[in-house]
Amino acid sequence: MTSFVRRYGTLAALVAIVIGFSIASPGAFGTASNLINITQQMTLLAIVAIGATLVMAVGEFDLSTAALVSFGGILVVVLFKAGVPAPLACLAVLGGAAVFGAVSGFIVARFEVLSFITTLAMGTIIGGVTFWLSSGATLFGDIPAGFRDLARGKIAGIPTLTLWLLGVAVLAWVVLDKVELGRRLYAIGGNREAARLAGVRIVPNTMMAFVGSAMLSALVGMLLTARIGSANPTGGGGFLLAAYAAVFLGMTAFREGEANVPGTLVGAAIIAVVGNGLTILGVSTFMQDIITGLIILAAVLVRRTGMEGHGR
Amino acid sequence: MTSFVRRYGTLAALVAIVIGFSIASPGAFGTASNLINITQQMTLLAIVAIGATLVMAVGEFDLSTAALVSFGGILVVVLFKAGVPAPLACLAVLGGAAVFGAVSGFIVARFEVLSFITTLAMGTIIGGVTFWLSSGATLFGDIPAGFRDLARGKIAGIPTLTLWLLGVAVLAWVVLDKVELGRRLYAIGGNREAARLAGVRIVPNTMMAFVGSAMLSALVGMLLTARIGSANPTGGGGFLLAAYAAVFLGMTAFREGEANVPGTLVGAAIIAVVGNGLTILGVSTFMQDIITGLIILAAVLVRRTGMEGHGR
Amino acid sequence: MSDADPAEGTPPFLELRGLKKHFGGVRALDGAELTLRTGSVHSIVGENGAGKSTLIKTLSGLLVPSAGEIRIDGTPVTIAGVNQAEALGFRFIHQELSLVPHFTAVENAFVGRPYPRRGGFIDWAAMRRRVAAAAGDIAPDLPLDRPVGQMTTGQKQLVEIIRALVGQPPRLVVMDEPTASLSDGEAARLHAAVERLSRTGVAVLYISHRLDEVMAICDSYTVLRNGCTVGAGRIAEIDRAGLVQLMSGRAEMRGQAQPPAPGSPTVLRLRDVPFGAQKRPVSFDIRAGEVLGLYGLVGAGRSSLLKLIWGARSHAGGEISLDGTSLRPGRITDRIAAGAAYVPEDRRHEGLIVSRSIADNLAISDLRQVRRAKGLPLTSRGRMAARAEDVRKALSVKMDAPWNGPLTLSGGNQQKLLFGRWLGTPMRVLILDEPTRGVDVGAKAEIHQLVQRFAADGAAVLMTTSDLDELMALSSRVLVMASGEITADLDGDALMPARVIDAAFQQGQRTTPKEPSV
Amino acid sequence: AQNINMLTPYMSSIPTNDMVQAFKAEGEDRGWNVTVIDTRNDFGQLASRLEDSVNASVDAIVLVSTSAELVADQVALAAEAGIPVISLDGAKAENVAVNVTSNNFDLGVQLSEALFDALDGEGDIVKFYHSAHPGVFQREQGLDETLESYPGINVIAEHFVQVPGPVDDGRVAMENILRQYGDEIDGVWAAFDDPGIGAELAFEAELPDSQAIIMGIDGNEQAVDMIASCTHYRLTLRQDFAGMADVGVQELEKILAGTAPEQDEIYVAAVPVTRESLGATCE
Ligand SMILES: Nc1ncnc2c1ncn2[C@@H]1O[C@H](COP(=O)(O)OP(=O)(O)OP(=O)(O)O)[C@@H](O)[C@H]1O
Ligand SMILES: Nc1ncnc2c1ncn2[C@@H]1O[C@H](COP(=O)(O)OP(=O)(O)OP(=O)(O)O)[C@@H](O)[C@H]1O
Ligand SMILES: [Mg+2]
Ligand SMILES: [Mg+2]
Repeated sequence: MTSFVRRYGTLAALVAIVIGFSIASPGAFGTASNLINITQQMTLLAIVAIGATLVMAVGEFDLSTAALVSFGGILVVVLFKAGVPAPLACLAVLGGAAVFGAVSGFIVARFEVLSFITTLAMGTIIGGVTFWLSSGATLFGDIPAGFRDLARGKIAGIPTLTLWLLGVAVLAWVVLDKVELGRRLYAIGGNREAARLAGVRIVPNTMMAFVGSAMLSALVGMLLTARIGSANPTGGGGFLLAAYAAVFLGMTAFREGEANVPGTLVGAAIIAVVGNGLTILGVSTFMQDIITGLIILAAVLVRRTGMEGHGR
Repeated sequence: MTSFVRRYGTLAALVAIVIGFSIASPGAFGTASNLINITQQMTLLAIVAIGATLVMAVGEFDLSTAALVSFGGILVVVLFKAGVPAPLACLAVLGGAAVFGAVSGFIVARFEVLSFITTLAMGTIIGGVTFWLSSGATLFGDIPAGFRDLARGKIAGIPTLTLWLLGVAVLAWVVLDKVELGRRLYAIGGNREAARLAGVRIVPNTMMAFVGSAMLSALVGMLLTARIGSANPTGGGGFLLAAYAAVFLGMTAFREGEANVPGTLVGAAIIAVVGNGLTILGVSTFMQDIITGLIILAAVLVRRTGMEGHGR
Repeated sequence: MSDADPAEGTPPFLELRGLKKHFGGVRALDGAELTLRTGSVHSIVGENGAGKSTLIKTLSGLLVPSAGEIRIDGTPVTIAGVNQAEALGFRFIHQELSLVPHFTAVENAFVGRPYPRRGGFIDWAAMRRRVAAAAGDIAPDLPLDRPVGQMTTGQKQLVEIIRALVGQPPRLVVMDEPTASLSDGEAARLHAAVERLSRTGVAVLYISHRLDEVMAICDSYTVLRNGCTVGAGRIAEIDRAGLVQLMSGRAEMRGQAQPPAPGSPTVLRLRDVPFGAQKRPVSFDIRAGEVLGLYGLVGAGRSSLLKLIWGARSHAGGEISLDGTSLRPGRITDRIAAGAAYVPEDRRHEGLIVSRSIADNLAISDLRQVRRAKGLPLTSRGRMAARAEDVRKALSVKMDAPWNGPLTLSGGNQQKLLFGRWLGTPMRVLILDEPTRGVDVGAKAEIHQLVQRFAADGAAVLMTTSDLDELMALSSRVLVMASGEITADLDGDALMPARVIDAAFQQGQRTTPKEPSV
Repeated sequence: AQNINMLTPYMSSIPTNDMVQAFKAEGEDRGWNVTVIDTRNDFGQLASRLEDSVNASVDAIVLVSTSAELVADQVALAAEAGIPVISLDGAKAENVAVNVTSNNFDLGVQLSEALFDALDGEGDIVKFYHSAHPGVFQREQGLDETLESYPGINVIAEHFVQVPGPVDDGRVAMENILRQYGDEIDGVWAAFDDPGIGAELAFEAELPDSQAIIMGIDGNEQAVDMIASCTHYRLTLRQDFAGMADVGVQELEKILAGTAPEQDEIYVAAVPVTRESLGATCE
């Protein structure tokens, strides 16, 4: 029993929450269409969180995430307004983000500067660049319909956004759990010095993690723009803490203390379900915050107390 | 030389920046009154950062900081409107904050839940409570003049706010460097298991750190309200990342890898000076962000490259 | 066995009766007995996993025994916590170094202890005075004001010992493998300190895998096997072989140094590689099948030199070449590609990735071996498990599932994993830093055989060890270092313990004010 | 009872909050139960919450202080589901039955002309703006247009106000700008009252005898209090939020009763608050 709680506490929490809401509001929450809709609503958060998972696999933080989301959203619109064709614009945005990520990763790995402060500084810089690009204004107009379709409508009954999430999640899962790169990243995260002495090259591998995270954040920025049809220079602000909450929930979910993709998905799902369910039940914002906070605490505590006596 | 750079790189950076601005704008920046004014502008950030320093001394994070600043600012006005006399109101606010801090600290220490996620959740809860207290509105009026004087005017030519900073800094410095509590906190932060083996009681000491941090954040909330004469339910939002930037800058300043009060002050000063100087030079907000970010990076990199070859 | 005690008649100060401690299925302690009298230096010996550390932890209040009782001066006590043990006058030097890296030796000595105060504030001067006093006995030249994070393993160990001696006078000092990372010179100082302690009536529990020192400084012993006491008595009445017999149930095997076949080619070559504070040039060759021992006092620079050869530290000028091809400074991957292997000094922090599985730890240095298909960077769990199984067979590692964490193994078996990492690729050079630290006699012998096997297969072996017996047993040639310089190159008849020690102190005297009592 | 969801990303800004509270009160008098949802400057969230409201099949949705264009698709969803959407202090948009607002562009022009005329068309001003908020951005555009017809006015310093924490940010910025320009500054143009209040606090602390005057928009209580107490703060344009809420409620009532609104946008004029209008006697 306890071992069950230990392993699947967080997952169980998610299921319990879903069941709870379904009972409370069968007509609105419990419907297939709403559950599908939730997968769509959690997509943006989940993709950012998956990026964070990559960086946390090497034992680092990336606080420039939020700034990169805003950056991606703004830059793509700026390029559109400059008449750049959509595919090119998207590539340019991803490329730009990759450069920022590479710089962060290089500084962290090569000079062993704490990633917390490095990415804090990078985030500030990226934020400045974003404001400069947009001169601080919310941008709309000139967004090609084709681009907007990246984040709206359904394909075979599944929302396009959900498909993005599936794609990114599978990709990240393969990278972390099936490919050599993943082994190296986890080795660095587990014991950087031992990994180095065993021949794992710290700098390029760490850079990979940061580049991946940066590109996913920028992707989310573009999807957000496609979703709401406009870009706000601080639009990504809300993602940072929520994304890390998802990752940490995920770390308590499956593998002890290791950021992992399935766990991150569960974490993001919990956050999304709570938001959706409480809104449908007509719970006001501040109550929603209090309840969300309590649920996160409960999830990690259940997991922990499940582990009591198992030392660590 | 390198050893000098190693030890005092960040401090040197601060001095260099001040000199640079003084040359660029002797009339406006380089004046005694402006330098005094900067100490006043940095006070709120610096006090929050000192709170963060306490928590980082035990090797943890407190992400509920921003929420606690807003909470303190709102609650005190709510109490004023309820006719509670100022001294009582202030005590009540500090008490409330202390409770939140104690809860965070207890969960982190007793159940070994990551402080990152614990305080993230607590922050969300506190934010909800704050919104509920203020029903989301900016509160104004019924603020006694005596209370407002806590943050305005001068005493013996020194701004009152600056005096607050001095007081808090000296207090925190004594706690961390001159009495046993500080040793215990640093021992826990340096090697929690070793401290436990040596008989240091983890739970109460960790709680102390979080309580201290929470009370300082709430204090800043009240000082902010006193300073601007109103309270906003998200008024503290801007402090979180800036405060940690200051702490991390400080960690590179004096003691390798240990959060420490003098360092944190230097870090906060750098951030404040850059903002003040650039605004005086009429540099746009966007540029300011970029430059601030670059300066933070430069400061930590100089420090690091100073250390090259010394292994670590 | 009461007649086995030095102070006849006096009631035993500490008695353990029928002590049991089970972790799930594992019976760490299963009826352990121990009798200890004041002023006695009592050794606990046993193989890895015999239960020594667990027994200690029950005394320190870190573990509560599942059964059995602890009697102090004849009255049963339950030791609830660390502070109670401290109050009883018990001091501990635990096996896993437990120091605060940012703290200096002085600060570490007072963690969890009442600090000397002046006017409410901590009195740093008094702290330093007390620590310096305690340090004077065993490590006069230890840098008391350097953060221990920057000290070598050996120096850290000394800090632990000093910490145990500071503060209230102890009644019992427990040392769990205190000399594991000390070279003989350092160990000698420790032994002197232990004698001084016992003369002042302090009882000492001394755990060590180095039987020579057990025979030298202890007056009585208790042997644990699989968690229970299989023998106890006076050292005077037993010999080394007897102890080994009790511990392992079999006789001790000891390696014999094999000089390389005449005319075997040079594999590793160093030429004028600048090293040490004075950047003195270091040059030497190792031939195929040769085991070259590298000896020195704590902090002599052995580990640093090995790291430099391995490419973990860079160097300007000079040349390191393997089979004639020169290796770029600071490029570990070059070494691996050229068939070099390295086993670090600090198993826990430089060797194992404790958060990953045994299989991962074995695969990480060459993931190509466990690919699903050639050319594809896809890792196959099946192949990882298979590889773990191969290693288990080849090195007779005692482990169950390859997906468990490495810390579920005992010290000796953890060490074997670090060797296993390099299996499967042709090995040209094997660099070993303290390969048998904290490893029991049984496992030690197996590791010795391993080293000789690799050498026999034509690898050039470069090994540091602080254990003279081991050095003599394995190496056909010995380089001695003192404060970053090679002070002797001994082989053949010139290779004698006396000359090795002598060379180790040659340079040492400049830095060491006081000639330690060897 | 009918379920009305009010959604806004800017609950913590005073005007938005007043409007929401007023509407909630009015609505509840009519027996509606009104749920207020704030998404803290997060438009992704706003979109999600809109979808949730549609799934919850509420009877009507009220968007506050945000242009429906920013969440056009979700508004369209509501339309498909036959859920009427109105907006307060937003902008005219497809699928929005009616938008009750005071024209932000006009506010910008009104503010600029008041300030410039008070300076007799001559002087150096400081500009506090926050383009990230579409409404506030329109006020900025109002300023830019007005500036063209007042050659004597020039903007010598400007500051992009940081949110959250606009008052203190405005104060710190103004303190620093005063360092540089001191008495050269004749006026402060605040796109919303918060930074204006910060500026006034800066003047009080740094340069109390400056002749500069401050004007802003919103009718923020604290600003009004400053105007009444003879400070540099001279004018704030109070949008009639209660009025907007009233109109909004009436319009929605009609819509729920099944009658379409006459026009798709209703302007509620803003009233200038000055020393005179407050009857304050200074000097
Ligand atoms: N916390 C624990 N959980 C599970 N098993 C444990 C734990 N601690 C020790 N053991 C097991 O108990 C047995 C005894 O361990 P112990 O560390 O006391 O041996 P030891 O004699 O000190 O070995 P060594 O000489 O390598 O230090 C080993 O099999 C070990 O794996
Ligand atoms: N990480 C480090 N930071 C600073 N100084 C170090 C570091 N590692 C080693 N040193 C210093 O370099 C010198 C050589 O250390 P090294 O560990 O190579 O010696 P050693 O002979 O291997 O000693 P030990 O037997 O303790 O490993 C010592 O004086 C030590 O203080
Ligand atoms: Mg042991
Ligand atoms: Mg060594």
